[in-house]
Amino acid sequence: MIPLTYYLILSSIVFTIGLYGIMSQRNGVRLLMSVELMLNSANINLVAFSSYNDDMSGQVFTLFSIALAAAEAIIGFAILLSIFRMRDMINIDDINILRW
Amino acid sequence: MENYMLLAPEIILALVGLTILLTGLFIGTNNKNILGYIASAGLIAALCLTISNISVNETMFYGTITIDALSQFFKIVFISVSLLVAIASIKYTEGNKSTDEFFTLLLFSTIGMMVVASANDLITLFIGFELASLCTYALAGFEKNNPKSIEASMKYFIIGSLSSALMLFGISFVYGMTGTTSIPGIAENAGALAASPIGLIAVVMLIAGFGFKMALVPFHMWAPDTYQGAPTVVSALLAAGSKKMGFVAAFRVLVIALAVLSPTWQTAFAALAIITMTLGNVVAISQTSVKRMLAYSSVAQAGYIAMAFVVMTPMALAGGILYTLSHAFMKTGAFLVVAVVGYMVLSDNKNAKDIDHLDNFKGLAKRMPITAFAMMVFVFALSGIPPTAGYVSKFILFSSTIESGLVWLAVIAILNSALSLYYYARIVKYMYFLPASGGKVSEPLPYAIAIILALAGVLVIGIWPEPFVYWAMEAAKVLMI
Amino acid sequence: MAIDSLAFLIPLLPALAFVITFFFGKKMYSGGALIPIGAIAISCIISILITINLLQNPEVVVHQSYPWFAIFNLGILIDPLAGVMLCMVTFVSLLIHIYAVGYMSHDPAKPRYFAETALFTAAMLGVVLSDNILQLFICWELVGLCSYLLIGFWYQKPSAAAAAKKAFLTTRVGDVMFLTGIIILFSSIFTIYNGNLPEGIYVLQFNEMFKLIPELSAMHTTILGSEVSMLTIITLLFFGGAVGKSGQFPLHVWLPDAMEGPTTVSALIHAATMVTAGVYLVARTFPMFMGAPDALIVVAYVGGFTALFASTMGIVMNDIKRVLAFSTISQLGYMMLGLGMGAVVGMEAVGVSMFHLINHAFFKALLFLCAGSVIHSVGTQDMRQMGGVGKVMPITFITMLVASLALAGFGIPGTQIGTSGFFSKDAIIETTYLFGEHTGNYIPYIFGIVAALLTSIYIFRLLFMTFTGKARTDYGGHESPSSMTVPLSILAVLALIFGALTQTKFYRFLDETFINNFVHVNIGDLAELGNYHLVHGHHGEPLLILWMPIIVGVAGLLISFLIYYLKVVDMSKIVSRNNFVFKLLYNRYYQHHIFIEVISLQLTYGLSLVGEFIDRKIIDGIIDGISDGTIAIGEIIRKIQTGVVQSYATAVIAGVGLLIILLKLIVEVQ
Amino acid sequence: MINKAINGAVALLFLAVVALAIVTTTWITVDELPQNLADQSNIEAIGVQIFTQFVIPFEVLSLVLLGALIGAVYIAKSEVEK
Repeated sequence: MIPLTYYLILSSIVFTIGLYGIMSQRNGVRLLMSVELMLNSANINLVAFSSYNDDMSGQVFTLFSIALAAAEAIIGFAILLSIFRMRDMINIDDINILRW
Repeated sequence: MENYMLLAPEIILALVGLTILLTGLFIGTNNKNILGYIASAGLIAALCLTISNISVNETMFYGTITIDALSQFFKIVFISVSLLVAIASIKYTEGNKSTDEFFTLLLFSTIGMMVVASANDLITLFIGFELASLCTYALAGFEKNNPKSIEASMKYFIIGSLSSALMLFGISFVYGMTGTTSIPGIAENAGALAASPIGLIAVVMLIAGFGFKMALVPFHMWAPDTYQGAPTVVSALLAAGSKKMGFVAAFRVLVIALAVLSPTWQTAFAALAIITMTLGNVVAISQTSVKRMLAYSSVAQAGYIAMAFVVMTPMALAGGILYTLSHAFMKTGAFLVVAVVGYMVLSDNKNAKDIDHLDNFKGLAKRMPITAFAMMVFVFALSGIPPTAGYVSKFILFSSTIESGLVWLAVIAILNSALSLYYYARIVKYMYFLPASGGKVSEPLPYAIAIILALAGVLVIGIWPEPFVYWAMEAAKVLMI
Repeated sequence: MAIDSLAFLIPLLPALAFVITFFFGKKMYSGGALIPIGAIAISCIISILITINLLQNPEVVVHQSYPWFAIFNLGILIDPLAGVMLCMVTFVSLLIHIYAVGYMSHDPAKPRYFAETALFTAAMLGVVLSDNILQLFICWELVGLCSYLLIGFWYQKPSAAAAAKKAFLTTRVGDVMFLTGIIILFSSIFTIYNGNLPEGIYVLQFNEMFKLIPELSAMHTTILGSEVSMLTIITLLFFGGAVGKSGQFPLHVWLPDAMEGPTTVSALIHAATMVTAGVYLVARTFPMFMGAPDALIVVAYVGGFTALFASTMGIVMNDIKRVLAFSTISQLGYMMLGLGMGAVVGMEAVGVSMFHLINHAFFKALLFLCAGSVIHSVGTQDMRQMGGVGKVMPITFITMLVASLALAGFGIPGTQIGTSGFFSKDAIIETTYLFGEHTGNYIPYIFGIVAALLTSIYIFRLLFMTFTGKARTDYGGHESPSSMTVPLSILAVLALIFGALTQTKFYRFLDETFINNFVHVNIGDLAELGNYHLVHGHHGEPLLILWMPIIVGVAGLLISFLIYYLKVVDMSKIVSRNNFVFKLLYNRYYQHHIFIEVISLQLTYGLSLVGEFIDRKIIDGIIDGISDGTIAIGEIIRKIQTGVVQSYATAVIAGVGLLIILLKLIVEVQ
Repeated sequence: MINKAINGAVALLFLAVVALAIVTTTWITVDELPQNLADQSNIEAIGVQIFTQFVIPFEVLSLVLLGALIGAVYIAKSEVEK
């Protein structure tokens, strides 16, 4: 049987990739993908805990959180679309009218 | 059989939201004013129902929802803020063909906050959090042809998703160590979590998630930009309403569920509270945009409220809880005043830029006396001058901090309050002592009503605080079990 | 006791007058001036009746208290100390309000002026009436706020706006100290009761506080390696608040600038309200000072030094109001010095100091109102452009002369003949001599006596430069209207005779303050706690000491007369006629002038310049530096907010990381 | 480039901290995982849970989706009719 720790390390690596992406990527779509990675790494955790604890609520939570991730993604893409329409690009770090 | 009446406020708001959406399809843009009235009526009904159930204590739906003094208190905070915003928005959305979307999103985000307030399960809590967040992301970008608004929305969205991912990651560890998502269940099994290193990681990630909403430094970075860029009525909702969602979630999850880890999160909140209030006040001084100044002041106020987590005596918790109510009225009122001023500037000059600049407040006392007076009361309340709500809550919070022996914390907070008076008094100076740049303007009625209601809230709590203090004490008792 | 039940009206009426005048003043006669005048007149009558009542039965103090919410209390306390203050504040404020009807008659913003002065008076009455320290602090802050509004009354002038800001910020330094003192007091009381505070202690009523003095005095803490009594820290922090409010060194910088407001405001701030609040605070909490080792000595030194320091600067000022401003600082220094002498005379110090406070209120209000009358008529504040004003404004001149004599303290020792300032100031100087005799430390006495000499010089310099000689510019003045001269005359009569009439009664009355049914303390026991050795039945100072103040007063008069009266007369003649003999005469006087200046005054002059330098550059610099520094830091920190969302995300993630590390370290340690 | 290096360092630090915590924690697990997965489907159990215990989150989720839909459509919709 695969130890639980393996799943957790996997999920934390995925999460870290997401973190790195959100810190370093300029492209809006890539940022959204990074966010999805982070949410899904939490899902890995939840499912792993759920089966190793023999408790179903973690899997229910995962289903919910997948739906939430989808909802988050559509809002994100809508905002990106709006930015694209306004400025013809989606480089997030060029958008800094509001500062200081 | 569950008592569905206890969920009636949420159900009514959902139904009203759907009604608005459907009605909006069939009526012309010119008649869409009525949607604002429907939304306000729905919020008033929800407020009445919530108040009528104020002393209920019940857990429902397999323990996923709880109705108690704490949840009712915060629900009233959320509904009041939404109501004030909705009333003011009747004017703001006038002539906009997307009025229906605006009010639906407003009501849905209110439902999200209310669900968080009564969540007794991390799943419920997280979904409520997301409901409120997603709707406010869209609301922040409501002026979609205004680059500032879209930018505000984008920043809010990215930092928001990052924080909810962090929070979900933290929740997953809490679930893993305790084997349950129910808050009372976690409280029972949290011993193992407290004993292991992962407990600390989970707590910090949860704090990051809640701190994003509360706008605690360093999770606050989105807040000034978003409050400044978003439509002002939405900023009011974010600063006064959705910010409190972070607090109620932290009360539920940290104080009730993870009480055994209190040394960890108390230390964390001590550090965050000090940094937050100091940075908020210091940076607010050098702002020239009133919205941005209020945003930083809002950051600073979050720092004061966070002191309740450090002190953790019943009196301090009551002070913190009362502060959320006071702050809701003060901040909504202040932002609505900025909204009125923006409206005034735009009606002077269609193409005006920087409508939230401090210069627009020059001589406001002559141009809009009621608004200027209300603003003066709001900023004095924010800085804690009696007899206002801000004074009462600050007094209870600070004095209980001193009582519990944390004099240094109270001294820092008081010095910060003194510092904050500098920039608040500057607004008053601009309004009352500088010459006006235009003639008298009559306030639009919806804005005036909302501002006067907020003013009444601030003064009533300030002058007759006993019932509110008692009520906040009741709410604090829920936390002290 | 019917009149006692009206006590709550004393602060309430002016407060109501504020509301009415503020909102409806525009439509009323003279900007609604009659409403505050009426309200303050009624308050004044009530205060006087209550005080008379108190005079007859000193053991029955008025004490009413209304709980407001859980741990706060609205209370009214009128004991002899509060009673005399009430009468003084309402009375002087009333006269100033009446005077302002004439003085402000041309100002379009009259309603705002009268509303703000009414609120100012109400706040000051609130300070005086409080029966607990929290309420006192709130009113104290309100006084500060009103002073900000009033000093910046002509906010169109940048200098007025700057002065208002400076006053606000500087007194706030003191306020923070005061508040810190309250907090430390509260937490100490909390420690004494070990967390279980009995009902009523929460509200910090004075009697409850005073009961705890022995316990507080026994608590110690270590600062910089030396053991300090908790009570000393608390009282010194309170005194810090008083230093800010009462313009003591080094927080006096706001007071001279406060002259930017209308002259009536200056009179109100300097004579009746605001600045005396600090002295009142020390007097009110005097038993705590008695129980605190070294606290009174600090008070005495700060007061004495301020008295001397400010009077040296009074000599070099050319602005008539600035001379008076430094005079106020100096006189407040005397009051603090008098309070500090509690170290040898105990309770009597309060009587001595408060007596000077009351007399000072009369003659300083008079001086300001006379100056206002002159400015109103002449149209300038620069004394170099005046001269000979006495001929066109005889009433003002006579009243000013009376006030100057009172300030310089003229009178005949050993008799009942003398101006009010004579009785009160000499009493302070005598106690300082007693202090010197008793402890061998004559420094306070030297402070006092030198300051008395300088006081006499600067006030007669002002008198000679302004009222005598020939007009130096064409100002074409006229006597002021009767609404201005009547208050002047009333104040002049009081400044002349009040001291002689009330001297002994006043001391006896005030001595009752801390030994009646509300506040009961035994000063002797407290003095032992505070390690002070009191002297009883002190009499028989050498005759020279008795006469010393009057001798220096006359000396000052003569010096001023020689320099500023004779010189001016001669100079104008010489310059116009070019007569050799007169020139020679003039030169002799000139030499004489040089002689005196070089030998006796150049030194003082130099000192004053140094003082002014310290004042303007260093102290102002530090205070401005703090505010500028905060703003600069804000400017730097706001740049962290780059506007790039990825950097925000980095901040969030770094925050999480740092928080984890921080908590790991702290939790490990615990 | 420097930025990316800093970001990478922050991310690696984060990973190290979390991984260390995960490795040093003693996780509570059931002794034996169900071995024969084909034998038991948990779909039914999840369905039952969703409609009993988690019915409120489920209902709220419907509002989330609707809200996200409205918001997304509103923001993404272009307004160039006039």
